[in-house]
Amino acid sequence: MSAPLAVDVLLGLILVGLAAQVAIGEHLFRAIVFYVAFGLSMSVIWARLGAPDLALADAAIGAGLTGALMMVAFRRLVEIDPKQAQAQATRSSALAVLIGVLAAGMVATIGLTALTLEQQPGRAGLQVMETLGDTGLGNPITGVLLVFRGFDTLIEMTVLLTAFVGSRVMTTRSRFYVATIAGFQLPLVRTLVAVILPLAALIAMHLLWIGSDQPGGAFQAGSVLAGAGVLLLLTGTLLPASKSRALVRLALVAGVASLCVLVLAPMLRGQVAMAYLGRGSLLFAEALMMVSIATSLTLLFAGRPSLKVGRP
Amino acid sequence: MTSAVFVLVAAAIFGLGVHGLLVSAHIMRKLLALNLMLSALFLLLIVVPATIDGRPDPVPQALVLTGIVIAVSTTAFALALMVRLFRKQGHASIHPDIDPRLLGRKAPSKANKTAQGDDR
Amino acid sequence: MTDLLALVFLLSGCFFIFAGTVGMIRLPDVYCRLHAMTKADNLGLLLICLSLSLLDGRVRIALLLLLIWLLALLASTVSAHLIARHSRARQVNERNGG
Amino acid sequence: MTVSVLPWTIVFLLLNLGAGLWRAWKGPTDGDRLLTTLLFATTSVAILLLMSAWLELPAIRYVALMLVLLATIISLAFFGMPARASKSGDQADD
Repeated sequence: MSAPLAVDVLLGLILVGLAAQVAIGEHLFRAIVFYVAFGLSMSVIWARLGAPDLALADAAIGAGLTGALMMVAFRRLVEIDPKQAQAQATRSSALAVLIGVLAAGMVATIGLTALTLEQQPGRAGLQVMETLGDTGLGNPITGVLLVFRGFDTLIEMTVLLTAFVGSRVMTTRSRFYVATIAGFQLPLVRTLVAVILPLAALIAMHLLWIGSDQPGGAFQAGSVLAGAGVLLLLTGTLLPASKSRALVRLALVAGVASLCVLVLAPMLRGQVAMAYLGRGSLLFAEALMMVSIATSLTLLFAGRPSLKVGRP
Repeated sequence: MTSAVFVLVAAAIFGLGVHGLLVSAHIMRKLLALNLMLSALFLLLIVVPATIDGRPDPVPQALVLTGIVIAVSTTAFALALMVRLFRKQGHASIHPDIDPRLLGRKAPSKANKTAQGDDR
Repeated sequence: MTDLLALVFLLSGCFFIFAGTVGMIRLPDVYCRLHAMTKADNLGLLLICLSLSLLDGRVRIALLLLLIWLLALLASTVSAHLIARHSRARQVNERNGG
Repeated sequence: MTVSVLPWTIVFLLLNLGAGLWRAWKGPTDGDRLLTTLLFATTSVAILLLMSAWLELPAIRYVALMLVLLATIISLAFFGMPARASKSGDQADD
């Protein structure tokens, strides 16, 4: 057996084992822990497949943010009702097993058939690589996100905004607001915040700056900043606040607004909408998108419309 | 070879996700299962198209990149919905006739009472 | 020569990570496991970082790997501390009858 | 010579991860399970660094950096959990 194949098979086995525990394991808490490990393995798999952009995003989101979100939601349930922790939460059903097997078989058939098909010569990926030279960008993914499929990205930023608005509508004030402060009084945790915060900001800026030429960009930088924001929330350095602030609202809509500018600006100059204006315009849009992504994910985690600085 | 292995892995994870979605009573378990299915689809999207210069196709990569961010935001929204539902009806399940023991409770009547108390 | 040294570091790094895993599986309670895993694994990571910087040879990369190792050290220190504190609080709760 | 060993060390570390899964499955306490995510974080970082040398993709180093940067999030989220609630997880095991 060759080494690359062994790596692939082992990674796959670990991933499937983790997924099995998440899906059919007994306890909810255990499922959440396995999901965190699943996120970590996912980011290793992206790296193995040669997609560092995805690995960067999944390292922050799949391993950090989603796991913490689930954990905190579970904590919230347990605090409202301690019996919740004993939830078995699964039933057994032969029909469900059958449907699961059929679904897996269907996906495997589609995937394996698609692998054997001959690749079209003029497909989108090849065209992107061909025309990328005209834009002067080095990272094809940034090119796809902001130049070739800019409208999609605009819609996706809108979805992010909508999710925040929806979650804001759903969250009520109640005394069962979960205290996210985890041991801010511990000196060790304070040191952690002091080290991680500047480094996260630095790495986010770096990823944003190199994003046009190397793996990195607005989404990855935004996820690092969101991860740092969640860390601050969990340590109580930042606290959720009920009173909405103009600055926060501005940060939330900045991404959508910047992409709208990117769409409309060429029309003022008599070009078609979304025409490419050069690297500077992309960096501008990406910086605002990064701010928007980081703010909305952090606020989604906080479950509140705004943030305030916690007492040291 | 790599692609074939990961297509099979994606298929297995998708099947497990479907199964988990069907059998779990707790909404959070359903969300975890949905997230598994999403990850399986992301994996499939990246693995199936032929690589260009040894790297995956950039178009699906861009799709998946935005998909990852969207997935976490919708999960957060769904969790907010779940906590609201839990306060309202006293158990985090969308099945009205569920066996209360599955959700870690003894009697549903008591549950409703405490839940209403919580809402105030 | 450098290559051989890198190989030695790499293999000993793997050995220490293996030792950490064995400790995590075999040791009797959560504190012992924390102790075994955080220490052995971080030593293993340091040796792997050393080996990779020798293989690469650039100072910039060596510094980046050093930063990663220091951050891993900080992360596992804080995590181990938090887990141990939580386990302790749980034990005290249990002893006091829930 | 060392470069040719890299994929096999990755295989070895992956086997370690698989063994660590046993502890997450067995428990017995929630703390033990969290410990497994810690093992996964450290070992994944080692694997990612080895992969960046093996596949010659320098960008993977930043992935490793990001993983260690945000590795504490999950422990912090766990730490606020009421200490009594964690008894639940092991009842079925014992």
